[in-house]
Amino acid sequence: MDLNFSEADLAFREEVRGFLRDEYPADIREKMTRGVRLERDDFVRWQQTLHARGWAAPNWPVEYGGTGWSATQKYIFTTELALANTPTIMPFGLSMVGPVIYTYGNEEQKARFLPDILASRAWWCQGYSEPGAGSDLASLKTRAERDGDHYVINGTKTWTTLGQFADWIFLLARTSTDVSRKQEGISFLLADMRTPGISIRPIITIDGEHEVNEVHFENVRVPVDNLVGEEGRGWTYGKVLLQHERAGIAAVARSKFRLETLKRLAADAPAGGTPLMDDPVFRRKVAAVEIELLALEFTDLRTLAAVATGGAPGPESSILKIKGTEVQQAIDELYVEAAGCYAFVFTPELFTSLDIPDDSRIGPPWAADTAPHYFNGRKVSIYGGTNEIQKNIIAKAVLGL
Amino acid sequence: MDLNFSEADLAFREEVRGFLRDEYPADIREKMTRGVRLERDDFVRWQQTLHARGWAAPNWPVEYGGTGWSATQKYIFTTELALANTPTIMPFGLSMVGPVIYTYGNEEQKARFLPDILASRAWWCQGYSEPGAGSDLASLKTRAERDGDHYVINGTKTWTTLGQFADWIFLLARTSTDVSRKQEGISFLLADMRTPGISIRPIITIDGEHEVNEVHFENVRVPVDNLVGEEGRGWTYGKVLLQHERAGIAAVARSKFRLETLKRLAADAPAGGTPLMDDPVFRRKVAAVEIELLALEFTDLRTLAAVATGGAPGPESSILKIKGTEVQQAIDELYVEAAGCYAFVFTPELFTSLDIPDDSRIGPPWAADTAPHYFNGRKVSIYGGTNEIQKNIIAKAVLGL
Amino acid sequence: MDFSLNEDQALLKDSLERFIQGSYDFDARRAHLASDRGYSRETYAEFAELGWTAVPFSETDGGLDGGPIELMVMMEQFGRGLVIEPYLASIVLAGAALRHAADDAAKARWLPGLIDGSLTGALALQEPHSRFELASVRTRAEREEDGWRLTGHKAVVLNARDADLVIVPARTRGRDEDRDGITLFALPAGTPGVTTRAYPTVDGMQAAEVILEDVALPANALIGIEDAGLGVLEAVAREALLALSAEAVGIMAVLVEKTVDYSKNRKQFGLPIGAFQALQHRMVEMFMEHEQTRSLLYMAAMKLAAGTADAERALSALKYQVGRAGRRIGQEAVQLHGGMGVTHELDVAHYFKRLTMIDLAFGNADHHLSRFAA
Amino acid sequence: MDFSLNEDQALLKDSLERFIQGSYDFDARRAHLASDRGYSRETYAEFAELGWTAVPFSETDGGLDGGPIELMVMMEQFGRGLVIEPYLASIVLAGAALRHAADDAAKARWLPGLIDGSLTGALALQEPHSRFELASVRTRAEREEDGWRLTGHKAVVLNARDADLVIVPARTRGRDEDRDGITLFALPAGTPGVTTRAYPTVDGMQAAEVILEDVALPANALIGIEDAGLGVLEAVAREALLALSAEAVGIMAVLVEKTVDYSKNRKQFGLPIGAFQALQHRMVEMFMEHEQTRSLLYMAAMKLAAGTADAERALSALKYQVGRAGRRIGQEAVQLHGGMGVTHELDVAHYFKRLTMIDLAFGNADHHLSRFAA
Repeated sequence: MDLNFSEADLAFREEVRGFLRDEYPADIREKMTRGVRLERDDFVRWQQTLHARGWAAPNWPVEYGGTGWSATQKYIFTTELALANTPTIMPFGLSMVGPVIYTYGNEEQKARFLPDILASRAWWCQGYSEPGAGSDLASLKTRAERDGDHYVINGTKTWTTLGQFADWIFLLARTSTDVSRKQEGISFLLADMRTPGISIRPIITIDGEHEVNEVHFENVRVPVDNLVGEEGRGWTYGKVLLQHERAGIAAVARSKFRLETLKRLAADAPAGGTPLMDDPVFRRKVAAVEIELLALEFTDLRTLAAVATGGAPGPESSILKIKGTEVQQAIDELYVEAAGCYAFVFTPELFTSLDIPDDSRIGPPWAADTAPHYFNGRKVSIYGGTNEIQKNIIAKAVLGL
Repeated sequence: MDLNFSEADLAFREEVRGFLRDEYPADIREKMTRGVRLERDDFVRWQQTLHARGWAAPNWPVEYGGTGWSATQKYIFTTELALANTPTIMPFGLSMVGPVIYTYGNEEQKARFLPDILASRAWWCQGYSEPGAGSDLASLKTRAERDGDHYVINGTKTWTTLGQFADWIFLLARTSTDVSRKQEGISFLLADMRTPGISIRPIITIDGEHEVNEVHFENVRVPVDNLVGEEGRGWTYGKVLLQHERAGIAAVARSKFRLETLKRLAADAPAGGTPLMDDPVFRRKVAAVEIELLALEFTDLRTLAAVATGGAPGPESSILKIKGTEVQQAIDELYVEAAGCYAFVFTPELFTSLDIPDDSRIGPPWAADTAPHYFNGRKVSIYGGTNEIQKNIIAKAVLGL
Repeated sequence: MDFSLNEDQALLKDSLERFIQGSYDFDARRAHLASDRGYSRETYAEFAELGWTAVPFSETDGGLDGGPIELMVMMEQFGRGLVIEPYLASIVLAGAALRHAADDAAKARWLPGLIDGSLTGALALQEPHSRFELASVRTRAEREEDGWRLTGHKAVVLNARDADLVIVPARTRGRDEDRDGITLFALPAGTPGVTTRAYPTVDGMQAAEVILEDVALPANALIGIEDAGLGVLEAVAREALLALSAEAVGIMAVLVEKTVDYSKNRKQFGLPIGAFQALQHRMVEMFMEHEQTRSLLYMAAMKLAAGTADAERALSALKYQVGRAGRRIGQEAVQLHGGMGVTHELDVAHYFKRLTMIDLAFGNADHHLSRFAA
Repeated sequence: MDFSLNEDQALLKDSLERFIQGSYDFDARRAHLASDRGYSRETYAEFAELGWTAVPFSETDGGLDGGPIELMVMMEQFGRGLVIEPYLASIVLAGAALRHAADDAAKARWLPGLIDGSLTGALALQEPHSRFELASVRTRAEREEDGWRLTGHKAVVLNARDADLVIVPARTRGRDEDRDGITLFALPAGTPGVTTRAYPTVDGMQAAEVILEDVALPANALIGIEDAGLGVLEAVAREALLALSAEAVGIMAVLVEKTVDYSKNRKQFGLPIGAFQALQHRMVEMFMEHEQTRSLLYMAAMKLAAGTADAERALSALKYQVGRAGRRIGQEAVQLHGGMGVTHELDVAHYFKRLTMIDLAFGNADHHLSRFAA
């Protein structure tokens, strides 16, 4: 048992840090620091910065543009990005549809789609959930009927994150109803968002933001060339995709960054005559979350070690989603608590541009987003399979109940 | 809305307090204060003291020896007994089999059994649970087969509290297997513990005490006169009996007494250079339990008020068992924590007689029983229908799920 | 020992229930919120017509002599309706400060308007640094020849933009955190030197920063006794704790009902989700937390009404429980509603937001547990 | 970054696993417990034969040079077996005090016996008032012409009755709670003036009050440096925290396994109780708590082994989690076993008891959370 990184890994970490120091765009960095909302272009520009260095897709096979890094290197990379407070990398292209295409797509599809995904030239979105279906994904109703060289798609997808930015959508649709299990007869299709018949309706989330959408398909004609893999096998591909984002699912490094930042802010936050961070009750609450996060970090590292030594992820990996989201939500709550009365302030319009000076805002600038962030953050224990579903999975798959 | 007791109720409270001051036997009181184990005779003597005043069975109808008190008076009585730290009144005769006999028994049975129960001349025990049956009482296997003027009983009962002291047992046994539901064909029988074929095996509980037993029936012949009510209707009677102990199920007054005592003891308990009760972390833990208990007290009072004004107990009454046991167990934990290193000491033999002086014990005398009491107290969320069963009941009966 | 409402209280409750159910549905609220003012002046006028704005004031002052029980009854219904009109700011806060401290002249000037709904008020309780400490007042009032001159910053003052009157505690003596030396002043709308930076709050209310720069006030702007304002603020805070807690209990009741109803109708994997035992038990926990909070609400209301010595402690117990149970009930309601629970479209999200923020008003759960334990 | 055991560690683990599974079942333990001594001297001798008592000592001292990782590996298995033999008292506590502080003469006198199992030791860490504060020492040692004279009361000293050697911290300078002025002394069995009041503990151990009245000790009874004993006690406490936590993790693992197994076999209402979703989710919580605790155990062990500056903080994180998770896992294991869970007959009750009491040893969860937060 040994806590240390190898010399090579330490050198790699320095390389990543140097890259972040030199290449992380200053304006995006400032937006992140000051809590200013990112535009579509900010995400794209950051991902293209990574791509320019060849680091856009660490998890991809080298032949398609992956980095060939070890599990430890991937871990270091993720950690350093989080500690530098870089923007989230949009998963829809790089982590979701990309792996499905290089695993199950044909050569023509790989050549057509992968380079644009890798270079963040195409923005993808996800068409999995349907209204009313919730965690029961297999009950999907969207149909894709074969008509000559096309599928004709009818149906509605929902919770489509940032669909308003998307060039392409990947979706699951039912191509056959003549099946014994509802998981069968589902196919994995790709559609250009400009195709006639696709319309998009914003869903405003609890924080007042336009983050997700409903996407309607009315007689949308998609070429059969856009079918990935075999017709009727989409459920299998879709499940693989959902599991692909294992690495980083615990969001340990991001939570560490947020917790350390909180401690710094609370040391300056007044609470009557003394700083909030000097209140022993608050300190103990922060400490309890920090310990849970430390435990999670080492649970994450144990999984990593198991994978790195060629083993399958141990049962502990099933914990990462549940505990990871619990910790994120606990940190969200601490921020709200630290903000005190200024957590009430709702002024998103003051966080839309770098040109709005901090002192035009109400209260400490970091405080204004704490409550909306907490409210919206309740989603993390709901999406990607609710934590209840995760517990069902552990009960069955790990405990054998 | 009004918090006050009426003048008459206040006078009644004074009467109860006067009785306790004058009549609560000094030696039993001292045993309770010093944590010395009570003997069978102590329980009997205390109940007979109550009986001498006519207060043995407040819940019984007046014609059988009840007090005719209002719900508020019963509440006051229970509260004052708890605050005076009197022994638990054994429920098996007075609260369990007594009500079944006066409700469903025939005149001969009433005349034969009720006076001895009322006067605590007969010690009863309970034959409900069976090995392996748990909360699923209706799955009972003990058979009672009719043979002339007798039932012949074969089977095993378990968790029979203080059965080693008992003169009589009441039990549920299957008198018919030709039934459509397993709740049918069960009868309610009474048996003299001296009947040949009854044997008793101690079950030692987690605290090392002999509190419960298994009772075996091997061809035990019980006269048919000992059948209460109709053959095959025992399940109904048994359920009534289980519900009879509503009043006081939350054990609010006892928990209040224990919590106040704890605060007093912790104010004297050293923790390094200062008393434990001055430790803000410990104080806050005590406070959190105290608030839960206050809430429970008022939930209890709301139920009482609903009954007193002629209504049925509202949905809030279902909470009493769950929250009551949670609070008891939380207080148990606080005692262990307060005892510190002396919670480790296991010397039950030093608590068997008043003649053993306190200073012959190890550590503060109150500390020695804290851990065994906590361990044993885990039972309260298990017996009388586990808290999980209680939640199932609330889900179905109250929430309609 | 009696938990029933008397006839007048029962009528009051009926009147609110009818209004909330009949005229204050989620769409109506949404429309009020989207209006310029952020609430409906017409609706608030109805509150006055129905007599609700008069309830806490004495008959002498033109009120209905209501006490803590009546306040509780009303606020629970406001919670059920998620009412955004400024009853709390105007009646429970500013009105109570005047009730407890103002002389006849000040009462005559302000109370009729507050009671008939033609005026609204606000109470500037917080400053940027004060957190939950009422005594933490840095706004200073200097005595001048013919009055006072105030300078300071009041934070997150509910209804401050719209209020005809803002009551401002300022320090007339001593140091920042001293209990002594706080004095209340009546600040009419439009007073020169006052900057009001208004904004909506995350839970649907309207608030503002109120910045005072050399604000001149006449001598009769002083409310109550010089240097002794803290006692008034504490009396107001007691009523506010009860009011907010009652509002929270109303919200909890709605969230439990809505979650149970939803779970009966929402199907997943071929079954209503209410059939899954793990979710059943969690809804039972929500139900119990709500009932336990309600019990403490009744206790605190009765103790405040009776003026018993332990009323303060009872209110801390209550507010602690409101914070703790509110957090749990709110989070569980959202979680059990799944994705819908985090959309702006569903009322549950808004109940959750308000319930969350109530914890941060007038001392959160931690603060009140420490007070109770002290 | 490596979580695997090296070859020697893996062999050590195998050796303990085999022994616990093969020779230390619940009935064997029960027999040891019922014996006069309260544990089996023969079994303890086997520990020595297998080399386990030698593990933490340096090769120079006749040991095997094991460190925190080896200690963790052993103690986890002792937890799984619920071992009552005095390894903790003799090797982890008394042995460590000698390792860290004793001079060659003292080592030569005591270590061979501790290592070959012919002697056992004890460390008198607590006093009646001291709670979790190692520095809270009131036992006094007065210097005499040719030695020392000790008076005081040591509380709940594990293995004190049976020990050939009790190491006693006493105050040679300063006031009761001072960090400075604590000195360690070696107290051989049979020293005049010592009264030992022995008793079993609720979790199956043997302990005693050790009362010293004018106990004369020779000059060479002093262990380590005069007045500087606290540093030694703190070093011992670090290892003890790791050892107890590893034992606790072993117990947690057993309780999770046993509860899951029981729930698969135990039928209620026609179904195995493990089929009920509410219970499934609770077992998942138990499982997760155990895994999270294990993660912190590995972290703390590696940091202690590496001697990093934050090892102390890591140990506090671990012990906090052990207390918190232990409480939950223990209570849930009992609850899910129903009535059987509270009987003396079932091993689960005994795992629960030991796990509960570990929280109270060397600082409970609250204590370590405060330390971590400090």
